[in-house]
Amino acid sequence: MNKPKIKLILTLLLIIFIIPSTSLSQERNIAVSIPPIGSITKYIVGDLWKISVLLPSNTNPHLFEPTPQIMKELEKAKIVVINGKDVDLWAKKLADSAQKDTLVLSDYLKIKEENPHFWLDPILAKDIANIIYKKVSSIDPSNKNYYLKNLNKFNKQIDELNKYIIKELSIFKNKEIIAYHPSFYYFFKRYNIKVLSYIEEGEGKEPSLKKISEIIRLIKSKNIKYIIKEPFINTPTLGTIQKETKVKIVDMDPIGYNKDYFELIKENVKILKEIFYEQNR
Amino acid sequence: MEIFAYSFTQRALIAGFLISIISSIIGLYLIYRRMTFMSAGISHAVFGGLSIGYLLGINMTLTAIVFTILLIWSIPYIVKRSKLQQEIPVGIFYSSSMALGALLLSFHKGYTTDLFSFLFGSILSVKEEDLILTLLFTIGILVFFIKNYWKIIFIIFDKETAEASGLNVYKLERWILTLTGIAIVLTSKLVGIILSSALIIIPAATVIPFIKDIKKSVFATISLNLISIFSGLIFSYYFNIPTGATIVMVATIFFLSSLFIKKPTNH
Amino acid sequence: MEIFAYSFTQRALIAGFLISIISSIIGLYLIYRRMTFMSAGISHAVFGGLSIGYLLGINMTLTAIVFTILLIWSIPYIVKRSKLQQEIPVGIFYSSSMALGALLLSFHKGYTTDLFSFLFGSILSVKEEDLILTLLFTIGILVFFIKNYWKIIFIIFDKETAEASGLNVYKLERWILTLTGIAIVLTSKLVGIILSSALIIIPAATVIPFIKDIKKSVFATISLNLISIFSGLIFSYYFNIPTGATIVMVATIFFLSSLFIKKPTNH
Amino acid sequence: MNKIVEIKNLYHRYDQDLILENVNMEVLEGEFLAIIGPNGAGKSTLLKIIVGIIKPLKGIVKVFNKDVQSLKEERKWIGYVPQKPDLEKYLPLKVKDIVALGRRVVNNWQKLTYYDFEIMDKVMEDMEIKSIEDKIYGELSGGQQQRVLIARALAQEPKLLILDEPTVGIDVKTQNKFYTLLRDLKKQNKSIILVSHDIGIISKEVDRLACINRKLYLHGCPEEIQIHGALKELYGENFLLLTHKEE
Amino acid sequence: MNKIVEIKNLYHRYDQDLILENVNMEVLEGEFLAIIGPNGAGKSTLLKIIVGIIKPLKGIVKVFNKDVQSLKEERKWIGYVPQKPDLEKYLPLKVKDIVALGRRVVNNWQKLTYYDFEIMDKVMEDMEIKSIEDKIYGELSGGQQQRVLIARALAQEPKLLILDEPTVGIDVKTQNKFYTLLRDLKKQNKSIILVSHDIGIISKEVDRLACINRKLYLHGCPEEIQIHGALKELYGENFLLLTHKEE
Ligand SMILES: Nc1ncnc2c1ncn2[C@@H]1O[C@H](COP(=O)(O)OP(=O)(O)OP(=O)(O)O)[C@@H](O)[C@H]1O
Ligand SMILES: Nc1ncnc2c1ncn2[C@@H]1O[C@H](COP(=O)(O)OP(=O)(O)OP(=O)(O)O)[C@@H](O)[C@H]1O
Ligand SMILES: [Mg+2]
Ligand SMILES: [Mg+2]
Ligand SMILES: [Zn+2]
Repeated sequence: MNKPKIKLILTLLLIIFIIPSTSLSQERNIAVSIPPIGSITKYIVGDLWKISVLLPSNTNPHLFEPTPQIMKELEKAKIVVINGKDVDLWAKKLADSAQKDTLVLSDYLKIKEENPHFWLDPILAKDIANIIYKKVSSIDPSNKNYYLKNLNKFNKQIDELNKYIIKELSIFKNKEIIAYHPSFYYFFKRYNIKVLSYIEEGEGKEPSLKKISEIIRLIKSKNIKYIIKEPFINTPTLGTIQKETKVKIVDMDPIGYNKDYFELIKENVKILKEIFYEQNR
Repeated sequence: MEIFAYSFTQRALIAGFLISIISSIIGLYLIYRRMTFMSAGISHAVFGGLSIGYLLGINMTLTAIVFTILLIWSIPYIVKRSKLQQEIPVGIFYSSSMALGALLLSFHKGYTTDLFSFLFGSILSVKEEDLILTLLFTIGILVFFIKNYWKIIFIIFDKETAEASGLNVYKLERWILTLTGIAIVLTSKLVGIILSSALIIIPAATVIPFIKDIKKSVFATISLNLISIFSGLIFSYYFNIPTGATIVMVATIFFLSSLFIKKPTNH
Repeated sequence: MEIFAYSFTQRALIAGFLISIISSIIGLYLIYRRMTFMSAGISHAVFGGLSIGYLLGINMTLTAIVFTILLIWSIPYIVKRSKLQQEIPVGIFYSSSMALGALLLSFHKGYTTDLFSFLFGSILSVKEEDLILTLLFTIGILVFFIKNYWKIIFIIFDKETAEASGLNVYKLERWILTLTGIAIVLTSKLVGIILSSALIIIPAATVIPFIKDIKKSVFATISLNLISIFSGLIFSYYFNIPTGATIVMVATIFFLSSLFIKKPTNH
Repeated sequence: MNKIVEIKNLYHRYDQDLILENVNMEVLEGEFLAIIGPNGAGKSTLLKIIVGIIKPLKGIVKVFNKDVQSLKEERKWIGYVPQKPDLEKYLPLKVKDIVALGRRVVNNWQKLTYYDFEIMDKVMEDMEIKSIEDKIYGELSGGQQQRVLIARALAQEPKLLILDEPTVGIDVKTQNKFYTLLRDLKKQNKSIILVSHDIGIISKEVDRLACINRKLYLHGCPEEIQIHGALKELYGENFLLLTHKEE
Repeated sequence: MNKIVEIKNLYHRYDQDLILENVNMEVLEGEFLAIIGPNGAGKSTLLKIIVGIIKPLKGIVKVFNKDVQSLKEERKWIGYVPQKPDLEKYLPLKVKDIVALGRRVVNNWQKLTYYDFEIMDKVMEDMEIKSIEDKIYGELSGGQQQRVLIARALAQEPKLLILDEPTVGIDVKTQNKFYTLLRDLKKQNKSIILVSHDIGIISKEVDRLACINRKLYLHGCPEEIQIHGALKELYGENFLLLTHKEE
């Protein structure tokens, strides 16, 4: 039974090699790893480029699997924009395998820390926009002015956002917080929000017994009412802490599927305000 | 000790005590039955059930348990039809349930909570309800294994003759598999996949080469489990390191050191 | 077909072809050697090695491979010292390496990367260099298994007499274990943990009950592997679902259907 | 007398080959039947069918006047010593634990009584394993292991004893004791089916002899002449028949 | 004549008990030695020590005039049939594949030559398994399996043949053929060590007899009287000795 089958397989393989790789239109397609980067890119390139966001809905190491659709988007793309560091290591791998022109943002940002969640700091988002601007203009110099105009507009909007955040948050005297995962690390630093503790300091780290007892002590002594976590996180440790302290858990979304960047930030600012309101009462 | 002033460490200790009993019994059974990897296999296979529950919006824990029990029940059937070793269906479910889960989840657009974290329990986050449930289950498993002790031994030792002597091997094995499955899902949910697999295998594997008396080895395994949990808790507190991982490392160190001790029989 | 116009699908097919050969050989060996879970065990154990590399700042892939090979080499030693079944050390490494990793990472203050993503492979994202490496390894493993075919058979069938007849069982088994370990790490890195475990176990388990001739079953397993990969690719393309998971499901469906086909020997 | 085992028109095949073809046979209460035949004749298969482990292709198999597949409680009365048992040697069971398994089968898995221990002691002494009762089964010599399995079957005090080459690997002295024991059991009206290649001993001890090689060639009393004819048919040519004589 | 096996002051223990105590023994070229003794006497242990699978506690064991633990190439010349081999029955090996393993050992794992096939055919015919050469080992009857293992050892054309109760489960006809074969091998100057409980046959066939029960009780020619004395010592009391006579 095996001989005919082997022949069949060999012929199939032959056919595949013979088919010339049809050159796919790579004109003005950008693939980005995660939605917020996509949103920022959109502000720069306008409608000149088609943007596709790669992030699959579930990136658990056991399950991570790009669909052929994602690979097609990637294959079509002229540039792949990747945040870098830990968040989208998978995208880096995919882009490398497709031998694409990849733009890894973390390589250009002058940040020494390991934490990869830069995009949530509006001021760093300016840098991100600038890096993307430079890249697209180098590839498509004919539209350089258009991109520059967009960049300036984006920067202005960010300045407004920055002012808005400062204004909204300045009314609170006590801005202390406990967060599960350090995704808003840069944001909190920027706006002088004091993080009493991150429960989990990086992927795959189980909080220790001591850490949990410290958190409990902190919550009790500092009258903390909320712990911030990401919507996709679901860990029993928080249940334990909640049980000891009656603290509430709120979600702050760092990614924002199909959300505009400014909306995403404002939404989170609103949540923070409510937390501070409660904690300053 | 300061460490036991918290109610969650107290609960951890009680949970540790109950889980020691469950995992020692299950662990010894699985090793003698040559199904060491049952625990790793089942705890991953649960994922398929979780994702069905998640997609259909029904109670995930329940769906997962029903799904897992169905898988487990199919093991003797598959073994009978294919004459393969028992571990092979478990190995197949290990990957295919995860693939099923990944496939189902891919139909769900947007965020999906990390379903695996369902099984990322932690001994530090045991709830009171969990304790009661675990206590009941521990009693159940104890009663079952004590009552059927010699029948189980007969089946493991010589399945064919056990059947010839009128034992309902099929029914009994299905019961054992069911209890094993529930035990694995329960302990994984309580203390996480890694710690649960570790407590099931490592102390039993440490004890078996030394103690040539099954009943005595149950007690020895329980003690070793308890010692690992207890010292793991204390170390993890004073060195400020993750508790589950510390417990596993303590158990592993016991195992590795045991290799250098002379066994009663050597040839 | 449109689907094979993309270079990534072409690479996927070639990788699939090579991995079919590797996993079929390793899979049949592991099943007959009663080490079905080797693949799940090793792909998790890699985590320990990765974290050592990460902490010391040395090449992670290299550290992981060295770590894994050391673990694998210790298996025969542990079996000899403890008289336990071979799978037990693998089961112990499964949990203890992950715990070791978690523990080591906890000493690293600040943000740590998700080391598991080391094994985040996907058959769609295979690189050209990977293909060359895999091709070389496939040739290596083929040569080794063809050259030592009967010796390996003798050792599996009757280890004691093989030793008595002058075979260096210990050395040969160490070689096989080493190759198996490298194969598992390599294929996991290339196509991910789930798909790699699935391709190793499922097609081999489907073929074994039907074909009572080891050499023929190698060819049948390779074909089944290829058919699963090929049709999995096509389905996943047209239904836009994750490729690896689809391949696993196709292989699982073959296995499940095979249960209903009459086997040559039935009693 | 009661028919303990009754087989009618029995057929069995494993793959393509018919292993048993139209076998008809019966064992009465208190009867000692020996089954002989060359290797691969289907003797072990026949015993497994009688015990109920293998379901035959076709035919009627009655044990204790019931279809063997429908036996429940009555299974306790069958003591079986398989030819090549597939045992889990890793399990550290003591000799006495294994013998006790035979007892537990009949006392419905209750706590062992004084009476149970008496019987266990008796069979262990009979099989000369009393002195090693605390040893682990897996660490015994081949012959010692075989004795333990016989003792387990005997401990059941079975009405029907099914023995598949039980004396394999057992030393001469214990073999003699064993056959004496079988004679005693027969006197207690127990039925015995024995497969063995030791034609010499068999012809001396048994009531009836069945010569099998796929078909049943002979089923009757072991008169010397009859045996010789059957053996010739069975093994194809006349060969040196070794018979045993008491010195 | 050459000493093929030479054992001096051999001691061995498994746990606490001494299993072999001060055993001294030798086997010459072309000699047929039988070892007898009750179950648990240490016979299989002694054979495993001679084959080199077990390292003894103390003593000198020389095979082909070298320390057995240091044998390399010479191991090919030893054919070994274990008493209870621990085989992987799941592996679907054909009878001829298993017999070929014996051949491959001696031809250094090269491709089998015409000569190799001839020898395989001969031993398979001798053990009457030629007709089942394409069957899967795991699906054979007990006696057929045992014949295959003997054929594997014979296929090695060993200078030293070590047989641990090889005729177990084998039917009378093939047993006879087997002993004839051993006689032929002896004529070809091969050395044979045989453990068996079949004292009748042994006393007829062998050159020398070793009676073992922890210690070596007797090591000499099997004269009837001598045997009787030794057996008495060995098995404790005088028992019905069954001897075989040709009819
Ligand atoms: N692995 C082991 N561990 C501990 N004791 C053992 C082991 N193997 C054998 N023994 C003991 O060593 C003694 C000798 O065993 P051995 O198998 O050599 O006997 P034997 O003479 O071959 O007996 P038989 O005629 O029953 O085959 C026995 O008492 C047995 O209990
Ligand atoms: N599981 C199996 N699958 C296929 N064939 C089998 C199986 N078991 C036995 N056979 C075949 O059935 C036939 C009868 O086997 P059985 O074991 O009943 O013989 P037996 O008379 O007991 O022989 P022996 O004297 O060697 O023990 C043999 O030819 C054997 O090859
Ligand atoms: Mg038989
Ligand atoms: Mg022996
Ligand atoms: Zn896992």
